[in-house]
Amino acid sequence: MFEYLNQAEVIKYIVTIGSMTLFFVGLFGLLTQKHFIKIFISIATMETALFLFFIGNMFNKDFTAPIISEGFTDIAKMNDPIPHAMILTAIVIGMAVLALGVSMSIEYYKLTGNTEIDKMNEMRH
Amino acid sequence: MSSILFIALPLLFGFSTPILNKFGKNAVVYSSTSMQAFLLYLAFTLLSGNSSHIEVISIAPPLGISFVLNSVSLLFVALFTLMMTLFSLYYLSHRKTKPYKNETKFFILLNMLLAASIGLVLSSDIFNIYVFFEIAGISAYILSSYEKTPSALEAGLKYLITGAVASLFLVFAIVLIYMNLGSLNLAVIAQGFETLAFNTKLLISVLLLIGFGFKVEIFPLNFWVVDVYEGSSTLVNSLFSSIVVKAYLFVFFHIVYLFLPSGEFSVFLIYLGALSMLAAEIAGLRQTNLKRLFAYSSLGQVALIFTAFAMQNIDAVQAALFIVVAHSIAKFIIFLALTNIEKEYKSMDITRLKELNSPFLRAMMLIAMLSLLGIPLFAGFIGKFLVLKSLAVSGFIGVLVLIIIASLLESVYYFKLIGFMFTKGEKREVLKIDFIQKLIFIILSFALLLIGIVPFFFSGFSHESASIMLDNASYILNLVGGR
Amino acid sequence: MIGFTILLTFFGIIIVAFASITQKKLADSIILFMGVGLGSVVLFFIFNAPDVALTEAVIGAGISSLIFLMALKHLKAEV
Amino acid sequence: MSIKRTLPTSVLSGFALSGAFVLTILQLLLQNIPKDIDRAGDSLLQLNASEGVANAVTTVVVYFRGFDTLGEIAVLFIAALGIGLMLGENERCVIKAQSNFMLHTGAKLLFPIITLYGVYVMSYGHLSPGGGFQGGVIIASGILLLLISHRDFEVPHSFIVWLETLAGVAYVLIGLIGLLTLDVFLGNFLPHDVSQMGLLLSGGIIPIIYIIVGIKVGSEMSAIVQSLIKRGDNV
Repeated sequence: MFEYLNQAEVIKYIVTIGSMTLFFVGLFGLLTQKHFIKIFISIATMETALFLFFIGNMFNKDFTAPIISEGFTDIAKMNDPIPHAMILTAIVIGMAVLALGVSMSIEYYKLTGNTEIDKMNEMRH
Repeated sequence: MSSILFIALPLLFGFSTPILNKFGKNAVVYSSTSMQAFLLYLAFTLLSGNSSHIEVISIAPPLGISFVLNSVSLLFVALFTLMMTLFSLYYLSHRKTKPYKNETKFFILLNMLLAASIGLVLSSDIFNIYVFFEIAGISAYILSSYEKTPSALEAGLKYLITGAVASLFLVFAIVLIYMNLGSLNLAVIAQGFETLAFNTKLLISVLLLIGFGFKVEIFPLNFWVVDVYEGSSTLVNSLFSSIVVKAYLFVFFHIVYLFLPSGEFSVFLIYLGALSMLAAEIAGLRQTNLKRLFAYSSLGQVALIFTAFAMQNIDAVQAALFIVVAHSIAKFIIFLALTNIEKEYKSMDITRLKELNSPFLRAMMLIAMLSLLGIPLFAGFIGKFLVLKSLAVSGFIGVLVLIIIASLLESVYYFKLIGFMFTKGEKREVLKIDFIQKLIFIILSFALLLIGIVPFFFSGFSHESASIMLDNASYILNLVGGR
Repeated sequence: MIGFTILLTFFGIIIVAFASITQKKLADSIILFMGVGLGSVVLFFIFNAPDVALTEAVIGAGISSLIFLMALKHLKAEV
Repeated sequence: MSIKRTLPTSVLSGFALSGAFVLTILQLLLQNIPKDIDRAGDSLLQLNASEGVANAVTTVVVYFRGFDTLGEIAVLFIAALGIGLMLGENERCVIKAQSNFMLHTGAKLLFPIITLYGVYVMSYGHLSPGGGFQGGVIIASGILLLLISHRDFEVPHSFIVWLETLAGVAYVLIGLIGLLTLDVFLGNFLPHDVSQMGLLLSGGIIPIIYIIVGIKVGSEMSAIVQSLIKRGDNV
């Protein structure tokens, strides 16, 4: 059943369409939501979508993970390690930025009692 | 001498600050300042010699990360280290009267910002550029909300959210580049970018433009800039307009030159820059807050630099380099002067300038404003003149008219400010300025006058830098050899 | 089977993400966001990227959701 | 009796805007699905074999693209600093744990196991999936468990600061030693024999750097978690 889904082409289509839909969900949240935490969740969702898009598109189902171990020593049949390394870095950086943003919004809330992005108007004189 | 020191030393000092802190309260402040001064010395010794080399990290360029030091990146490195050293020196005298809380953390952020902006300029690997993009961004977010007042936090949050979205689009572009070209090295990408399908090229360019557009403060994406300038402390604003945005501008056009050496995209960028300049100057006319007003002026000047860089010919790039230097120095003077005014008068309303009682500060601000306006004999003139000239030569008459209109609008509010400064009115008591601060002001304004009066003295260097920045072939050859 | 698993997981992630973003209660939306992280861990594992899967598990689904939850606690502490 | 629910226009326009944007991107992406070409990663896989490290991702993260990792821990360092600065000097301990006996004992029992697992993931990063980032975060999550269950538990702030300082300095110094000995920043100056592959001490500087990264990440994460739970001890 569903054998045709296993073709490399079809997997790439699934990954592209699926991750872009996830990206759309995040973008939709970014544009419509107002609470700081919702905004950060939307940004994190978009990031996850991009990472899935990248890793999924660079994935070849006939290859193995890029780790040499017993039975898996064929270098020519390994997945590309660079995307993995890049995404590793990007995940950590994204988390750091989100944590910083969350802590800033906590402090902002303590000072002003405001949790919504639309009501940030300290500057409008 | 190795160019990696420009990045490794600030990082090392940033990381090791808690150890340095054990040697007394002032150890961090003084050691960081002297480290920056050392880097400044290093940059100027390299500037005087004719040095161009590639610094390899771990493995050789097409596969690994490398840093390219040539005369144009050296110019930016020297500018950044100069500004940062002067900033630290200024802070040394500022802290006697109004120190920040947690000075050590403040200096960690300064060092990280320096390392990141130098890294942005030197790096030749697009993912590495993304990492530095984030370091510079995060230090800027924290610096802008450093004082933890409601408006500072609002500024920081706005900066952070836009910055996070910007980096998202940058990552998207990098992902597409790696998927289609199989490399992260700028030179290899530049070689292969031509061969891509039109749609992919379009998508990558648009994503890069959105990603960097937030950071280089270009028209539809610069809604956050003015709030950030107003909310952050005046002292920190001098860094934003003289270091951070300049680093992003350089790296954006470095990438544009390599990937899209010619074509409709750069025409689009020229119009975009001119429109942003006009929009910024129109909005600037109505401002009554000094910080907001100078923020709009910064937007205008950055858009002018953007237009000049987008022209992609030697004259215009040379002009852009002149404006970069002139604008950095002039805005630095202005924001430092505003820091003094704010400390004394506790308000940033433009009418406050009427009460300013300090002939020295008035003279300094006058020099900086005249330079920003592009009056002959000041540093801003030569850049603006060259931009207009090359626009006329290339036939962009519409853009020329837009820029002239924008400049006239700019002069309206600048002359209003100058009028305020020199009206006889109720003056407050004399504003005292520290000796070190006076020295910094004098050095910077002397530099403005020097560039303004003898621009031909620098034209050889700027011509060489501009041609190196535009010379893709040798950049690629240096990085990937004969491949 | 692999294609079908990917399709199904994507479908699940998208629904959970949409629910997480449109949810009224913040606590619910944070828990659902954890679900997005979890689904992407499964996908990364399928995509032969065990390192990324491990990182996403501890950071994307773990620490960052906890940070959100703690932030929620702070934001509600003084209502 | 039907309640007519109308969506606000802002939601609709947001939906339309993001939908149009993503559809355009999708359209462009699906027209040009990237082909399988020679990518830099394939050459790196070849090179990796000569470094004596089984996990190619580790080699890429720590060595071939080592500067990214240095930048990344700088990002974490600044973020932890900023979070400490933001949540620093207000009242203490907003979150009051109501832990019962079971949670109390369970956390005590689990913490050593979690830490051990973290150390394992950290030090075997060059042989199996995992490494410094993951191991560091696992240890930090163990500390989080203790922070939640034990009200008085606290990692001494000065300890965290020393750990992160030493780790950060050590990373840059290793890079500079490489610059001095091999003339290449972050060069692998320790012996890395391929025949040693699979042993704990193989791969030259790579496992050492990954452990340093792990210490750094673990201490940053603990600092972040602690300043989010207990405000007031981070100056």
